[in-house]
Amino acid sequence: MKLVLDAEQEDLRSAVRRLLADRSSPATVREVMASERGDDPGLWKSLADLGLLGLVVPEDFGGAGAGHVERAVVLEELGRAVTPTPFFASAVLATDALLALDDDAARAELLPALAGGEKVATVAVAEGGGPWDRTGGATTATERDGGWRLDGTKTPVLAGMVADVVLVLAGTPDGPGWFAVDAAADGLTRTALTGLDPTRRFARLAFAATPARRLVSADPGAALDLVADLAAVALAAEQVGVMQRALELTVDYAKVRVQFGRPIGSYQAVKHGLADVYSAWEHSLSVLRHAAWTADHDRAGLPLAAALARTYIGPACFEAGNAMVQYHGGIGYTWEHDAHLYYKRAKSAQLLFGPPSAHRARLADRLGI
Amino acid sequence: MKLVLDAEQEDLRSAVRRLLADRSSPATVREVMASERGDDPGLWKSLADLGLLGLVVPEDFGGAGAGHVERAVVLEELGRAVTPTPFFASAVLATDALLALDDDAARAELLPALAGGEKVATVAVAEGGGPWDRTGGATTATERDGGWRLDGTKTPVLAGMVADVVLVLAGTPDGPGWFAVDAAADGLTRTALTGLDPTRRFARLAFAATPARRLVSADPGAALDLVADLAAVALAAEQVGVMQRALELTVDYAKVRVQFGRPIGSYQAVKHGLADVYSAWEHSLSVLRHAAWTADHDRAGLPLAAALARTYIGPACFEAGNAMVQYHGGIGYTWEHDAHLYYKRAKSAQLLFGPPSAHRARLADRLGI
Amino acid sequence: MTVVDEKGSGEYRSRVREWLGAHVPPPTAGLPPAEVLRIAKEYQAALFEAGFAGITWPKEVGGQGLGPAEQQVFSEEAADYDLPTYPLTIGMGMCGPTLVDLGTPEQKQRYLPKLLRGDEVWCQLFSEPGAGSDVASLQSRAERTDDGWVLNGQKVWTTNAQWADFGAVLARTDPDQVKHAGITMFIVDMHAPGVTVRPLRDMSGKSPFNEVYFDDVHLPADGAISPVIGEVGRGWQAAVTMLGHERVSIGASRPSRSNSLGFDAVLALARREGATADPANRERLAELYAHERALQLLNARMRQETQAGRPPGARGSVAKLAGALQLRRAIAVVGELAGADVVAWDPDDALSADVAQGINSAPASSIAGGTNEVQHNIIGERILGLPKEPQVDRDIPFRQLKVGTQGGAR
Amino acid sequence: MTVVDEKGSGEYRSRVREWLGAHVPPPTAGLPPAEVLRIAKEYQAALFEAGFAGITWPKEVGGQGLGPAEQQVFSEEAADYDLPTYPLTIGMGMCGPTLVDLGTPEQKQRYLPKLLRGDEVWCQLFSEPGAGSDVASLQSRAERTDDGWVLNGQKVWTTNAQWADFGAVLARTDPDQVKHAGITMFIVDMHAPGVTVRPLRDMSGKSPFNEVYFDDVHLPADGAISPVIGEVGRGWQAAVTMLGHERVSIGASRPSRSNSLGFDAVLALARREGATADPANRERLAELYAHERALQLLNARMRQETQAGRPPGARGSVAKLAGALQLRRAIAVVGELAGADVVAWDPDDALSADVAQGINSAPASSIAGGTNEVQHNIIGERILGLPKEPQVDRDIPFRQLKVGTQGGAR
Repeated sequence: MKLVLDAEQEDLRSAVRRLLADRSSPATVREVMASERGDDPGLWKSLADLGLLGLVVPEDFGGAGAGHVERAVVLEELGRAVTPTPFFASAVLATDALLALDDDAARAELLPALAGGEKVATVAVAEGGGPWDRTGGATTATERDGGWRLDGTKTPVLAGMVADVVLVLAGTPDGPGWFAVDAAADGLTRTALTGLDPTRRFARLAFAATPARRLVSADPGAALDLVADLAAVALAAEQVGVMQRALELTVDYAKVRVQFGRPIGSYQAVKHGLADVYSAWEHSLSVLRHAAWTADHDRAGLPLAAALARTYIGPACFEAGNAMVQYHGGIGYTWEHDAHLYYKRAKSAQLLFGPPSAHRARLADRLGI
Repeated sequence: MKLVLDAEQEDLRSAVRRLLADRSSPATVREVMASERGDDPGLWKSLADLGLLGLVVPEDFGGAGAGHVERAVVLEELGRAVTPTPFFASAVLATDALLALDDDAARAELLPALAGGEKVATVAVAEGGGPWDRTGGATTATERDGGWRLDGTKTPVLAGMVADVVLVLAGTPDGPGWFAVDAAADGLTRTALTGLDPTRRFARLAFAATPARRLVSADPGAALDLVADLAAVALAAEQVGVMQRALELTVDYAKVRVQFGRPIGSYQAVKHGLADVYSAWEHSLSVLRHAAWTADHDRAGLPLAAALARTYIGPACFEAGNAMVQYHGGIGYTWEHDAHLYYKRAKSAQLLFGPPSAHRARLADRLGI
Repeated sequence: MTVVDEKGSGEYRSRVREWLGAHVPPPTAGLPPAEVLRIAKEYQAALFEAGFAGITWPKEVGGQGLGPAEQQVFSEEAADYDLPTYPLTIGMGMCGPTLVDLGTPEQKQRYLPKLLRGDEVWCQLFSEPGAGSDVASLQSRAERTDDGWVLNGQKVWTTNAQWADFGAVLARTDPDQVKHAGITMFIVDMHAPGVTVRPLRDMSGKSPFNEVYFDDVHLPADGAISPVIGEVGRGWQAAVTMLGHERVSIGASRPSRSNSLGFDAVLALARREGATADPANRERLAELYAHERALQLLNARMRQETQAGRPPGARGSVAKLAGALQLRRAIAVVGELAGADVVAWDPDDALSADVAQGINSAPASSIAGGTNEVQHNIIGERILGLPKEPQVDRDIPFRQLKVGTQGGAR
Repeated sequence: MTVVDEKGSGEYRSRVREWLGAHVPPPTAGLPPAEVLRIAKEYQAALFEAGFAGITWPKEVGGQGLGPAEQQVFSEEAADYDLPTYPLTIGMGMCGPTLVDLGTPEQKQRYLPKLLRGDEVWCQLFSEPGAGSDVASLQSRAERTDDGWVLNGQKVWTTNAQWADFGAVLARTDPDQVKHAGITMFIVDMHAPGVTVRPLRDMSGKSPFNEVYFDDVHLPADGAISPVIGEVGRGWQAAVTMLGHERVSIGASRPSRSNSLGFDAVLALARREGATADPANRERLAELYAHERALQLLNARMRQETQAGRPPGARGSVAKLAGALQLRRAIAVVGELAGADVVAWDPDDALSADVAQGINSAPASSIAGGTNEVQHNIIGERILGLPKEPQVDRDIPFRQLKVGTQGGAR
């Protein structure tokens, strides 16, 4: 078990941090989140050029052949900068799904395009705010005229408005199945959702006899579990980055903001509150490193490690965002200050894959309780 | 709805506080809790003489004919002084049970003796650590030779070693029934339990064909519910007293204990922690006053108010006990200091009638959720 | 599950109930600001005519000269309504009562009747970018001229400034005094040249507050009516008076019916999400209810004590703090119930939108009107009598103090 | 659910594993004190003979002169055992390492080999009734005599004093200096005339600590071996060195297998109570596990970082604080699972007794070795670099300071 990064991984972090300092500054984030599209195609190209979109994709499919520890480093940095980007949808969810399924043709066709940034993909499993349903939910796939057609509604779908390809879990007569749908397909209606977090976009996707390509999968439910566990690790990385930056900025502010003749960070109320955030961050980082390591080296241990990451880090991250607003006081409550971006990102990340109770329940299952 | 005490009720409080200052000082508490019996017969007589044991007993049965608001005042004071006494078993549980049942003969026979302090009674319903079971649990009553016999085990039974009379809920062929058992009855084995709280004694009562007198009751289950709700109010009163004294003593100490050149109460960590205890006490007191008022004036509202009291006050009281130990530091962790008596009384009170989750569940039921 | 205190009857209550039933307009939320203001003024004028404006204010300034009991009755009856008086709350709750306490006869005569009738709207200008919890570190300054004062500086978090006719403003009049001295409270005409009001967008995306800039604003002192509230150099004492009225004002307010993080709303969300069968959710809902109800009972007890002659005093901070912490508790619960439904939702899903708005505006309760940290200090020091921390800025002339983020390393 | 870090193999590990398997005696808990001490000494002597005592200590004092990697291997292997070394832990973990750092050659030669072999037992005497978190406000005093020093004062919370041969004691040697100066650390012979050791009963009813009284105890300074550790007047610096070893010692310790509030024990309780089917209890257990496991992983990461050359430093406070808070969390969970079964229980119900003992001794973790409040300060100031509070007692001679509850109104 390795819980510390090596020099190469630290170099990767530095490279990504430099890129984001340049292309995802607070001012840019403001601009991008206010745009209609909600992400920055220029940054997307840069991420592709640095090989970051295909980090976990084997070299045969145009990827970097690196691991989840490395991808976690990238996600930490994207979280730090609260970058609005479809990275999580495309380079995490969709990429992991293609790798988890058994469809060599689809892999050969799609993975290079995803890794190269030519296409954006996403995964559509959720049908409402609860945890993912292994059966495909109320969305059904039927075979007609030698092809498959989908009917149903998936929501919320991450990056659903900008995705070129959507990987959908749907019920078939022989159990759940995975399908690839082209964003331009007939019978697909995409509706932009309103969101709590201005740096993260979602859509509702309604399928009405939408033509779809069935993807080969020996065990679609097991594939979903793997995608969910890897997503848990990836999201944990983003959250650790959010926490770390929220803490840094707040500590900096607490050192210079004077009230009643002293920097507010000298008061125990603030000092101890920030110490708690720091402690939670140190714990979260340890949990993340362990989860990412298991994703690369101990797949049997992954389900437990992933459930642990969701359970521990979700509330810890939100506390950091909440503390950032609180200890900035009035200024932290304004739209102009960045505190709210961390607060909202933290809350949306905590609830993205269903309520915290679902994660605790899964952890209990995996502990054999 | 009346949430403030009147002058007469305040006078009652003063009288009880004077009595306990005299008869239940910290030194006396130490002595009594180390004694074999675990309570002080002298104090018991004083409580009887002041009419406090029969406060809610109608005057016809030798009581004071006062109400639950008044009894709550007495229990607050007993809690403040962490007095070891069977008051709760006899003047609350058993007295309330006799009043809730419909057995005039038993009332006439027992209530004057309880109010006068000649006898100590208790109630035996629990069969383990969970919430009370309305069916009588695994204890059964069978009619034999014109009388009833009990078989089964009740534990923990408050004041079970010193009680002269035990009121037992047991299953009969026609549903749950209430029975009075003489402590000296054949086939009754009493075992002293070990306890978390040295100021509160319990016993396990094993019945083997123990002769018992069946008590008249139109609805034994409803009677149990009423006894439980009134017990919740009474326990809340005790807890409010525990909290208040724990807070007072800790605030006093925080004003005089100097570390790093300043009284520890000047540090925000201590000051804010004590502010939280104070806030919880103010809330708890309000909840208690409301619950006691409903016990006297709004029996339809009692189930909700009682469940609220159990839910809110249990953890609030324990936090006060915990804060008392914590802010006294090392000295608060010693046996010689009184902090641990408040800590332990708070914890035992919180769990006495089953786990907190059971109280929250009952509150949810009563809210119609 | 709506729980209200029992309501007695009585002639006064009947009159109030009848009048409210006949005169309260439909909720104004969502209407254009000018409409909101017009409706508020109309309602207040009618209230004044009916004899329900300024129930406890003296008769000579247009009030009713009645006691807390009548005020209590009115508040209880009004709790069933969403009153349209939002634009007038600062004037009615803070500026007006302070003028009653400290105003000269001329000031009272000039300002209070129009305030009570809703003819003129007031705002309160205390907070500054460098002076939040530590209001006394304010840097706005007023300098004497031949015919009055000239005011310069910046204020923030000014509720209702956008439609205010007058403001009560704190400014430093002597920087060579220690910080709490040398401050004076003034009445400023918000339509005077040099006053600029800019809406301030909060983190939830709304703009309920303003920034106000004063550039050489003339405060005339040559007429019969002085612009000074209280005395020159005693503005801090005037501010304490006004903040006392604020605390009472916040403490007495009930949770709004439309509070999307209140128990009723959370239970409705739970029902929509089909989440009430799970025992863990039932526990969470019970816990949420318990804290909300305990706070209601605390407020009810403090009202009863007030009527019995024991006003809440600093205990208003207990209620204020508990209300803020309750919102944090509710945020956790709604997340458990709704999961991603409060992360992203269909544009027509008003319930999710309301809950998300609640999540994104909840931090205000822990900051505005004194942060949770400040409330903790008040409880610890003023109620429990715990010693203050060492004061490092008490004895130094304001001119030499560092305030806000001045001189910070970054 | 027991989770341990992966263990590699290797020759050293095999040797350790084999030796431990052959030599660790059965648990000594419950045996008479004299037996516990005898077994500890026998085990330590055998450990010394086998070359596993003082793994990282220099060879010249009897240590093995190896690195943290070997120490880590030993700790990992030993984690499977309940070692009998409790009476020796203060000497091995704190006094010994401090003498390695600060001792004179004569002191090292005299004391360290016997300490390592278990021949002589040590204790540490810092805390006093008036000096808890604020150790430097200690009042015990040592005054020079012709042939050494004479020691007077009272110490509390002294672990292992009941079987100690020597103690490292802090005493004030110059009350005219400010509080952190004028303190000296001494070696005291615990068998010397004037030393009285009294067991101190804690709130759980056990007596793991002592009070120690010094009445005119002579500390001879006329031989070759000085009684002073470090320098006269620099006892505070010596104490900081020793407390650094303490923190490492606490931080490195794993949760005991027998911890009745650890996840394994709580789950066993849940199973006995039939409480694992309730979804709310399942959530509570998962939450408890998550925090325990996160702390284990943090400790594992800090060990890996130490091996990579980045020692934990003040981050030991993070682990110490988290461990204390975890016990509070566990107390809440066991209450939910067991209800009144941990309020009162049959005399033969060992599980309930253990859990209740856990509830009643948990507060120690939030107080001993630095309260939670002090740990928060350390994290805020030494890790995050937040400014200290105003220091009011830095520049005043100790003689003029008020400490503890001296001069308190009651």
